[in-house]
Amino acid sequence: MVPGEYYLALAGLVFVIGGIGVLTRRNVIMILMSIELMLNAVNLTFIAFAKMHGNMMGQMFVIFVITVAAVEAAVGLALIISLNRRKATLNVDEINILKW
Amino acid sequence: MEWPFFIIFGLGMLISSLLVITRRNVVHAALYLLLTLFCAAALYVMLEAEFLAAIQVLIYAGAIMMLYVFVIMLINVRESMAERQWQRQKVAAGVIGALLAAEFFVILIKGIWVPSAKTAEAAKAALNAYGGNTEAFGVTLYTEFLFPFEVVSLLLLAAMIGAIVIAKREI
Amino acid sequence: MVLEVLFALIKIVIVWGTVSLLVAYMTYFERKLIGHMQVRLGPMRVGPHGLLQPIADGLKLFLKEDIIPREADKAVFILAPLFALIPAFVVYSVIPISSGFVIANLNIGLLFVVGVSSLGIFGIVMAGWASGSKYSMLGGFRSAAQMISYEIFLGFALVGPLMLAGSLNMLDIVEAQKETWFIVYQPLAFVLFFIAGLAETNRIPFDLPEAETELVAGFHTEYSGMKFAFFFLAEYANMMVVCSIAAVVFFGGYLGPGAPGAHWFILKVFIGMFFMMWLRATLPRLRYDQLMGLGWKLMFPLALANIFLTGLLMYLV
Amino acid sequence: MVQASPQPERIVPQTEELVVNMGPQHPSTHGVLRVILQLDGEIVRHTECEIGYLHRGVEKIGENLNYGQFVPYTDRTDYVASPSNNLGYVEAVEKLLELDVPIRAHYIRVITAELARISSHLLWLGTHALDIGAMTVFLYCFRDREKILDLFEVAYGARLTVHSFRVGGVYEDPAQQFFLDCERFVREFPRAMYDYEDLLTENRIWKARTRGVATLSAEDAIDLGASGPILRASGVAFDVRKAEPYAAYDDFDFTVPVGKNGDIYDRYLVRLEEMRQSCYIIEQAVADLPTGKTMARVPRTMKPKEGDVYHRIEGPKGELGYYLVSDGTDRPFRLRIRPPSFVNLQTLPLLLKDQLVADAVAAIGSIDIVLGEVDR
Repeated sequence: MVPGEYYLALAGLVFVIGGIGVLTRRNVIMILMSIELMLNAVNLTFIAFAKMHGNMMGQMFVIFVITVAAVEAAVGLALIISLNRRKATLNVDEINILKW
Repeated sequence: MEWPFFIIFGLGMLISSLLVITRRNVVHAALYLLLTLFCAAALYVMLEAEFLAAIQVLIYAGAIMMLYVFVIMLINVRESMAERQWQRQKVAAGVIGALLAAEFFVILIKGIWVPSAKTAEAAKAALNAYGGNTEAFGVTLYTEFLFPFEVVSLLLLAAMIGAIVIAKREI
Repeated sequence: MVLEVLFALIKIVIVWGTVSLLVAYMTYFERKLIGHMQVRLGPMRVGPHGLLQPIADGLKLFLKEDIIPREADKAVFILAPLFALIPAFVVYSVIPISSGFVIANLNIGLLFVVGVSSLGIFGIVMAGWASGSKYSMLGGFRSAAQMISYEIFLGFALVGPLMLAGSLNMLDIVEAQKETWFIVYQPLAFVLFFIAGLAETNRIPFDLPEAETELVAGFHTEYSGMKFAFFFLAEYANMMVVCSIAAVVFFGGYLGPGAPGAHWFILKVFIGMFFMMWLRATLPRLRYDQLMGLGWKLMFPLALANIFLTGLLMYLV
Repeated sequence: MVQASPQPERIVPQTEELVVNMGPQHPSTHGVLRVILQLDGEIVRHTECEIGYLHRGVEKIGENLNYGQFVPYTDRTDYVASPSNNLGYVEAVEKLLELDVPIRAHYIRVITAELARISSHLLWLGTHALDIGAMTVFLYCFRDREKILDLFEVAYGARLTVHSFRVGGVYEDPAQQFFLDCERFVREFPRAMYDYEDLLTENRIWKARTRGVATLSAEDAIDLGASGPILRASGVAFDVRKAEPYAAYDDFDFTVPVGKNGDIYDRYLVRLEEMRQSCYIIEQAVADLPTGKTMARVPRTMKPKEGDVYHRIEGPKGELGYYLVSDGTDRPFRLRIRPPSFVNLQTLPLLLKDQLVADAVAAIGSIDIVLGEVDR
């Protein structure tokens, strides 16, 4: 029986890794994937809490988080595609003008 | 019995998530992210959230990651690999990360949020009345969380329309 | 404890061994069957009536030079065939072969099946991308788009019987059909499931991803030797998965009079396979846009209507 | 009024057209044809056919051989229906020599040429269906084509490149068995055709793949010089057998099937009906087979008078013409073949224009080309 705290610690570490990814990478897709990592860490926390509290609330939130992740992926990737079509780069620093 | 599995999947999740943020090739990173998601799904099973584990594999790994892989392959990976990959703020990021981790651990050690064993047991008993995890999940989602559920479905619709409008050349 | 693990391992070996042997012989069965449908004999040379043909084929593919294109992404290129094949085998860990004989009796069995089998698509996309060739990549994209779309209909078609069974557990689903098989209540769902299954496994009339007479052959253009064999086996393994799910969900799995359950189960799977092969001898191929149109414009609304009607009837009755 | 300042033109990113190369080694180009497709997404904008991979200089060879020696070479142009080529060539030479061929020879030639037409259409149907994915039709067609090849073997000793006719008639009168077998074949074959029709004609997928795809209007077909089933599928009832009857076609009763829409489906129907009509012709020819000689008296060295002649016949693929110029010697001064496949192939860019790229294979198949004939 693994105590819930261990799951929380693991989730925290993954969250930090995701955060570092967001802060250090230049590639837009890498940044989006790092955000996915963070979302997953949060999901793990929610589920661990749900287990510790013995209720369903945490799991409910996970399903909403997954939905939001899907939304984020759909819109974000659509943006990346249309960006990439106009400017052949994925570097966030170069995507710095607001209008074409 | 749970410990070896926790160590395998926990370590797997940690290592693969580290690999995700360090790969130069985006496709490799995406595949490691896939591995991370699997490990997370396994951990969900151990946390008695079988339904969510299945959803994690089905939606997260099967659909969302597929979207990522699709987009990554559509754009020229080789070109993007030739670009600079790292920001110059590695140190700052490390510091922020370390601070964040430290914060988590402080909270964790203090343990102010831990529910009393008694309330957890009582809640658990109430849940068990539904039968399995899937049943409890369904009942909760469609009673207490019905409104958020509908809102989220609208959000999905909006995102779908938005994605089509943004990515399609001519409508 | 140790005994339990050992027992599970033995089950795994039995099931996977049987499945891999059956998959290899399915290729023989198909060639023989289609051969006779097409006024020819099929394999005849290796062994009596060509019975050793799959082994000879396997040997040939095993000994063939394994070419990795220079432009290929080596690691992904090697991993892709495994990604395509393994999910099909993993699915068998939750399918009840006979009452009580199932490697893992999961509570979310059916979701597990759908989820895991959806991962096979990664193998195809990875193969298309890693080959480093435009043709492979386009082929990979097309098949991925096809399989993702039809997976949705596959899942939706299963919802109807699921509602009747009231459980995701495969054993429960079978037991719920003690009185009548779900095919009686859910004929439309079965038809949709079977069509979606054909598309999932890239069978005629949806076999665009591997049609060599089309403009772009497909994701496995650059593959040779054992890696190609893996893709080939994956197709047959996936066919068996689709037929097994059909048997479990619509035809009462191992239920049947007299003979022990496994016999009935295998018989039902074989009948399903027979129909899939029969279709290959009968139908031409759909065009890509027609295939997508059929899925989204016809099957999707029908699947939704089926769910709605099932719910309505369950509420009324 | 204030002049509106010119709007800065919005830069619409141009996605480049994708150029896809199909062939010369491709299972669906029916030989060594190379098709270069310019695609805009899924739609074909421009098509270019590159031919010549099988060029052997057949016409030039013909100018260096005497009239009789060239007949076997004609077998190798449209090699799936070699008797038709023989027929076109020997009749052209006979016209040049002003030879009178015995009527029995004409009848035998008609029987053989119609068998060749059926065999050519069967090969077309089989490979075309295979292109669209109907595998079984292919094998059924080959089952029946095999019987025709057996008939050729009985009559002429060879199966594919049969060298069936000589200048002046048919060298050897086929054994009686040949005519009996022909009779049996035309009795059985229409029944065998139900197999294909069952599998294809009313098949929804087949219709979806072929109806309204790669259409060719009657005007375009005429402008491009298309002939044979393609022309007739577009609604033009032109058949050399009716328009300029040669051999003994005057004596037989048959109809020329015509399509309506000029799409792949109509081409398929027209060819199917042609096979039936061919059977009907063979039936009549065998029934009223005249007796007598099969060879006219032909001089040992054929030296036609100076002059030229163009003779055309209705080959399985369309109008097959031979143009011969004689300078009075025993070999032609100029020999030119008008191959139907070559001319029909011209329609491909028009057939594919603005069609989906997935239909390219079906469209190429529907023309029924033989590269041996296109490249010569």
